[in-house]
Amino acid sequence: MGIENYFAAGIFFFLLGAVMSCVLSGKAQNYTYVLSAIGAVNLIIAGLYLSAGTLISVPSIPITPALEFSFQGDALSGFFVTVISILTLAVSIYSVGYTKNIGNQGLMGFLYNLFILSMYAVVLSGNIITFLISWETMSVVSYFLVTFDRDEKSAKAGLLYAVMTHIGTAFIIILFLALYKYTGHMDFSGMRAASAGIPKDLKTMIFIFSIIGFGTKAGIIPFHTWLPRAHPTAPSNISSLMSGVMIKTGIYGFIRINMDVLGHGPEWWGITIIVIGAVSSVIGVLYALMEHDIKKLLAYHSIENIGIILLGIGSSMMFGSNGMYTLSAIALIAGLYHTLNHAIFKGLLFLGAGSIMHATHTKNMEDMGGLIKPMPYTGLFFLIGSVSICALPPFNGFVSEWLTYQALLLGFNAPSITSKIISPLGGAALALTGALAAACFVKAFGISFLGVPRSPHAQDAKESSASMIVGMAILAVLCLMAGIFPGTVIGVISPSVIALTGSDGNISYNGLLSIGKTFSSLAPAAILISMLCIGAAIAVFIIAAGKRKTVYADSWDCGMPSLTSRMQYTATAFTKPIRLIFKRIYLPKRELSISYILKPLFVRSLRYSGEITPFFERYMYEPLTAFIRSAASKARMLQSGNLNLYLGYILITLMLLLIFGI
Amino acid sequence: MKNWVQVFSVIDFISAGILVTAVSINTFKRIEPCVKAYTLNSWLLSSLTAVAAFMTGEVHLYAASVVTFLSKGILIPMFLRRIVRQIKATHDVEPYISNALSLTISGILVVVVYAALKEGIFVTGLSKHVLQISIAVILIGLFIMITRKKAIIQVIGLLFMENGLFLSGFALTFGMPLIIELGVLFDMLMGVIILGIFVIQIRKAFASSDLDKLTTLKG
Amino acid sequence: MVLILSIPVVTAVICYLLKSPKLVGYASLAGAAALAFAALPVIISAISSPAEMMNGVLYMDALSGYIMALVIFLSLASAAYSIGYLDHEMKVGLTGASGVRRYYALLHLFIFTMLLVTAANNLALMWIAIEATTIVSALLIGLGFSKRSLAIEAAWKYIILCTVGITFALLGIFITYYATTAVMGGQGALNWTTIRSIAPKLNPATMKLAFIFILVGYGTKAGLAPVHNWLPDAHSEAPSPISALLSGILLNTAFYGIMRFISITDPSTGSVFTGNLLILFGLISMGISSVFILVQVNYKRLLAYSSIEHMGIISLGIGIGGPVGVYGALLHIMNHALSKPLMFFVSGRIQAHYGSTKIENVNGVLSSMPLAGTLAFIGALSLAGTPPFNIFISEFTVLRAAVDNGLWAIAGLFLLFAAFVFYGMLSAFGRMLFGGRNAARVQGDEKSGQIVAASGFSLSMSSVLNNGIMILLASLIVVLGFTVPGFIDGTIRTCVNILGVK
Amino acid sequence: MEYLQFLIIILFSPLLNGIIKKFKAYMQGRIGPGIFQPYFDLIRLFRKDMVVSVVASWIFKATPYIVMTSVIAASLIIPVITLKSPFGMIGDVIALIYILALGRFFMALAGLDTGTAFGGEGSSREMTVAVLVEPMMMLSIFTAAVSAGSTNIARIAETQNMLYSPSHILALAAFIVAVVAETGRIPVDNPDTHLELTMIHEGMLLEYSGRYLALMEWAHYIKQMLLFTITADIFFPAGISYTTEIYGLVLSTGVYILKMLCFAATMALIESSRAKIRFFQLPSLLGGAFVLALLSLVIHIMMGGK
Repeated sequence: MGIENYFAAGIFFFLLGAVMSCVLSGKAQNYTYVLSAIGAVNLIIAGLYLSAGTLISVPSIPITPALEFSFQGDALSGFFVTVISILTLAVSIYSVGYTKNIGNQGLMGFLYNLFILSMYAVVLSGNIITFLISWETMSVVSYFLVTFDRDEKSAKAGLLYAVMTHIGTAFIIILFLALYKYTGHMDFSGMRAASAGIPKDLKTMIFIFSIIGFGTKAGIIPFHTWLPRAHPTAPSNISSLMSGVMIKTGIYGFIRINMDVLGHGPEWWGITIIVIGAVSSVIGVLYALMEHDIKKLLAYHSIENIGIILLGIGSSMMFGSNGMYTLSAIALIAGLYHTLNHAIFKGLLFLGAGSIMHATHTKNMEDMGGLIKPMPYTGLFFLIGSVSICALPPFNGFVSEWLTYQALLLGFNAPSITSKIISPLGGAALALTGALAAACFVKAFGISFLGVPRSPHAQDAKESSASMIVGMAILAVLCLMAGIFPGTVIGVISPSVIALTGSDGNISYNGLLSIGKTFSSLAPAAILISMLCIGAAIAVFIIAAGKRKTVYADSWDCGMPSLTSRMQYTATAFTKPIRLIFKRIYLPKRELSISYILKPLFVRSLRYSGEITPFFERYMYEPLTAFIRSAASKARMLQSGNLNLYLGYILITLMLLLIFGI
Repeated sequence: MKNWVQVFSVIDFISAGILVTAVSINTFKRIEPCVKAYTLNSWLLSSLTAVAAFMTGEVHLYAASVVTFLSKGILIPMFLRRIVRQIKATHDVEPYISNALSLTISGILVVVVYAALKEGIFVTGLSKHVLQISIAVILIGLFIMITRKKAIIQVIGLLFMENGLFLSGFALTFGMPLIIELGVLFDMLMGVIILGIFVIQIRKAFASSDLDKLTTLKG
Repeated sequence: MVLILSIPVVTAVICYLLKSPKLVGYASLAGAAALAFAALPVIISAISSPAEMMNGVLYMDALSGYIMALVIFLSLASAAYSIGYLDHEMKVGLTGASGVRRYYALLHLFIFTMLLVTAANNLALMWIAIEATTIVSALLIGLGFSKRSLAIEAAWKYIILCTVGITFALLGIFITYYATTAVMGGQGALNWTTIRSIAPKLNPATMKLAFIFILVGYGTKAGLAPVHNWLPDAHSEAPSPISALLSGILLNTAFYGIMRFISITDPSTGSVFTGNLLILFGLISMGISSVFILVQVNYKRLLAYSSIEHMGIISLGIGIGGPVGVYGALLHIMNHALSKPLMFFVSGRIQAHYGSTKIENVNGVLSSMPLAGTLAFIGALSLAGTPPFNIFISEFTVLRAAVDNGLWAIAGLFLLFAAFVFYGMLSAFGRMLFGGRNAARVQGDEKSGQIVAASGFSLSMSSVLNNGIMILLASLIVVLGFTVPGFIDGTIRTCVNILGVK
Repeated sequence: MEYLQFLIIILFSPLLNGIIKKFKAYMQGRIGPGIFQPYFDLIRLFRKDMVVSVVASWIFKATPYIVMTSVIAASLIIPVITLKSPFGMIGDVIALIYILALGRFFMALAGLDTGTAFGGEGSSREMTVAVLVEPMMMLSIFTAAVSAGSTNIARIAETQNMLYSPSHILALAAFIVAVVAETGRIPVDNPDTHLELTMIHEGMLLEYSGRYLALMEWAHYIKQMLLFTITADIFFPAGISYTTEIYGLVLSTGVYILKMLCFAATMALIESSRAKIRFFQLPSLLGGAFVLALLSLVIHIMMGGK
């Protein structure tokens, strides 16, 4: 069975799923997601083939003779197909159980499959028009999924999302047309062949536009504002797909244009990307820390991880433009590896958040607590996800961040002082990000799963259904696998890396991941094994020390009886030190409202309310939109409703044309 | 046997008269004189056509002049008077700007036209002035429409524009083929009648025929 | 040909004479259908081989065939839609039997005039026809079922502005005629075919003057800013099926006149002159309309402004010129003529249900009327130029033409305005379509019951037609978003040649 | 022999802590407890029964094992007396820091697990300190790593034998601050306090008792010695043997003991000469250290070092 057949089969199953979910009804409707899962399996195989370097191209279908659909896949597309499919598999299984309790399941299933297909179409599209159509289809469908609840809030969020991504698309259109004009080709391969003819300034313009266009979709600072609004409002299986893979299509497009089509640009491109990546990761995680809405928190972490990915890609570009292809390859491997990892653990975390909301009917962490007892599996998987995203060994996040560190550390090989200095700073930013992320997930897991339940909802939470657990389990296992078998993953990545940088970064992986350039090496498997042995040893040691009695009692309550759940540390309290330390960034506000019985002597109640200033919204977007709106309202004067005025317009137009026209 | 020079001057005189009647609208404070001015204007127009017909001996021009006379000289004025009577409007024109100012502006318009239509572009067999005058009349008609509040005056302004239009057509081409003339005339007639109906409707709906009441639709 | 032209007139008479309002509706539908059947072969033959009729007064080629086909299709659509629409209007007592009869009679006269525009070869005849469309449609708007006074105001502004504008167009035609006399001596020519043959010999200066008058004149009718002011009022106050015809095709017939003129002006003046003027008008139209869409509070006006925007895009495409640009513009004419009527039909339904055209009075359409809501979303997205819907294709083509000619600034502005429009559209319709279910607000409760009944899916013939036509339009929008069928493509290419684009 | 060098750390870390205490006592003019006191404490704790909060989940019970595991795994990686550590290949300095971070992560979770305010406070502060410390630790390590061109500890140790450039001195200064913070010593944290306002590390351990507490304490000793050792490896590798023949090992053992004693003395000196600073003063101290690390790196690159 050849690769095309796998593709055909996969796509067929998704289409079937889309149709069936509209046709069927009742319980059977949920099981249509099994079809999507099967499709995902097929496409995983196809993607692996593809990433192994077998090229495919589908005969193109004309739209108008000038424009035509054409799909073709290379190793890079293959890698992204694999990533999408892996997450899709898990999410589809999860959705079987999850979609039971959401309204309008038929529409859900339809859009769900359509959404996935559009993502495949994006990474597989062979020319600009196909890319644009798939890209916007993806945006539109996801817009409908974001606004799935149809309430005011989601409508607002969806609007913001749709508009920002549309503006991004406008930039993409321009840069595509520019490429087309100067290369005379509409298909990427043709562009690549003719890209030498593009003038230098135009290349720069294309680079900048691609940052804006694809960056908006990927959610880099400062084009991120849609992301923490849109992702949380979507149903959780969707937000997991959006955060896990949809924003990666932005990364895909960026790599496709700047590393594949344009080849190597000047050095400052790479440096710019490193800086953007560093800023995005730090700012993203800082805002995540202040969120107590669990899905918003995860959304901000997506911004952070995109930043980390960009650190890798940026240094890869930087090396590439200096002709250091080995190093460039290492950095790119780091970036792509983290792309995969983020897809896995962020998907897992969003699914976990979905289960939590399913069980507690709230997104606010301050109302959770103690969930690990009623829902142990969800707790375990969420914990695994948290450990992975904090890049703690032996899970997958660690390996990719380790590689990123290596790449950044190797920056000192670059000729120019700037990149020599910028790259280690990127490393420092990465370290800061890691520490903050750890703090954030201690909060996220600790506050929502540990301690005493903070609300009746949390009190009587139930473990979620089997399929949901299975869906999460798959990803949790993958977190570990991708963490301890980096060789396999790099095996999948390296063909596309070789295609893009012309080198495999001479990373050897015989159980031991060792980078030839530096003599650094890492053996995650060995770390895991040694940890297991040590753990066993300790256990033995404890047992050998003999049996001791364990008494269960209340927590230490300083002598005053009955700890209530309100006495625990809240999420707000937990993050207060950081809020104060980084107040220059958060610009926190707090106001005290006092209601008196008899002013000013007898106070009835004191209310403290604090908030942090959303910098980019407050100082970038709000003024801009306000200006546009006011200008537009002024312009409405033109249509004052007075007929004489309109006649005047005709006369004036005519006069001007007669005077200047001839 | 015809005295060309005399004929030429005749045409110039008539067209001058047309211009004057058009400009004179600016000065009237009430509606009836405007209607009268329009009637006069139409008569002059048709007589001009007749003279040209007599000169060139084109039959269809005679026809055109007759048709013009009947429709613009008789029918429409009558119709207008009926409307004016029906709507029982306060018979003031209520311009936005003072008559003096509007007079000067329409004067300026005439000058602009003369300046814009340089010699040489159009060489008509008859006269150097007719075209300029005709376009001037069109613009003055538009200007009237712009500056007056009463709906009925706008109709009159429109009619002046049409007269100017016919004059220009005549000046440029000795008039169109007759069938076209008739078609256009018919269209105009219909238009005016419909407009008249609407004037009455406005009167009914807004209890006034002032246009500044008609500003609900905006933005 | 004469047959084709006579059918609508006859239908009009029949409609006026018939007594029962129900019958009238189906009679008009039958008339429209007959028209379609009669016209189809003529159009097809015209596309392949141009033909003059009635000793050169009428002329049919691919371009006129193209527009005429759109006219007929939309007439059929709105005739079908009108039945259900008028049923409802009568139910809620906004009109009576006589009103219905007058409506249908005028509708078919309107169709007749538009057909005449597309079929006319004689420029003056075309002018007469266009003026006639103004008069008839003004009466249709004046019927104004919803609110009498507003309807009258709109109609008044419409007729005054368009007549004034079109007066200048006639002047332009005179000047052209004069120019031809200068070439041919003695009798000038008014037939497009003749003028076309001698076009290169015409005096450029004269033709420039003529074109400016034509542009301002027909431009007013085609709703090009800054002489567009009648359009929002008329479109928002007319009955929905009429608004659909107005914005779907009437504007295009006016623009058709301009295109005919371009093809005789370019050879003498060179295409730069006309091109720049059209680009100028196009950009101004897009700019103004996008700004107005951004802050619009009335969804029918919103749609009207979007018509201005799309006319701007069309004239931009023609102005940029070159095969790609003109192709894009012509394709855009069709796409717009499919999306906009759909939106007006849907908005008619929404208005019927909520009894208001204010955006803030409408919400939760998706829950209260799922079909209409979904279609509205498709239409809105396609009007906003979003893939995978038809308008994106043509807009992209125009954009591509702009970039091909290195007009970066224009492409930039285009995208900027497009973004504004997208925001305006989506925010407006998002607000209307999402949100909780709530019954008609403005209408009294005792009335709202039957309103819902009227606009809900009672499986009456009328509502089936009503929904069917909207679904048809929507599916066309989606299909054309993915591919342009060969015959349409061929037609458009022939039109491009007719417009004399090398 | 070289397989077992990590045992040195595990076994002698309590002793080192005892020694530090002893030094402190001397400096404060006390006699103080014997240097083997920590061992006695641990043994006592191992003998005791345990009290576990009813609120606590399995996280609370697993954490001591995980923390202990992490520190031991970390001590596997680093060379103590010889660079020829066979385990040196399985991870580098970055891995080492992240393995320690794993332990900290779970310790913080355990702090929250019992639902007391102290635990939450402790873990919140611990994570905050970590946020401030980790970047600067990384930067100062980078300085060494850049000059070595590798992050493998043994490699770093080989390539530089003495402190030879100002950038190294700055990096060292920063690193020592980091070590102080990581080991929870004055002026960052006070290891001997149980006054809730001041405690960070102790806050998280508050609910632990018996052998769990023993494990945690021991893990803490190990971590401390680990950090000293890595400082030695990175900044004063002189004297550590490159091979495994016995003579070299003996020598390097001697040198190692000396180094540890110096560190102990320094720590004692710092602890008894300085007062614990307010928690919200920490940013200025640690931020200052960060600037040092940054400077060191920049200088190093400006010097065009390797």
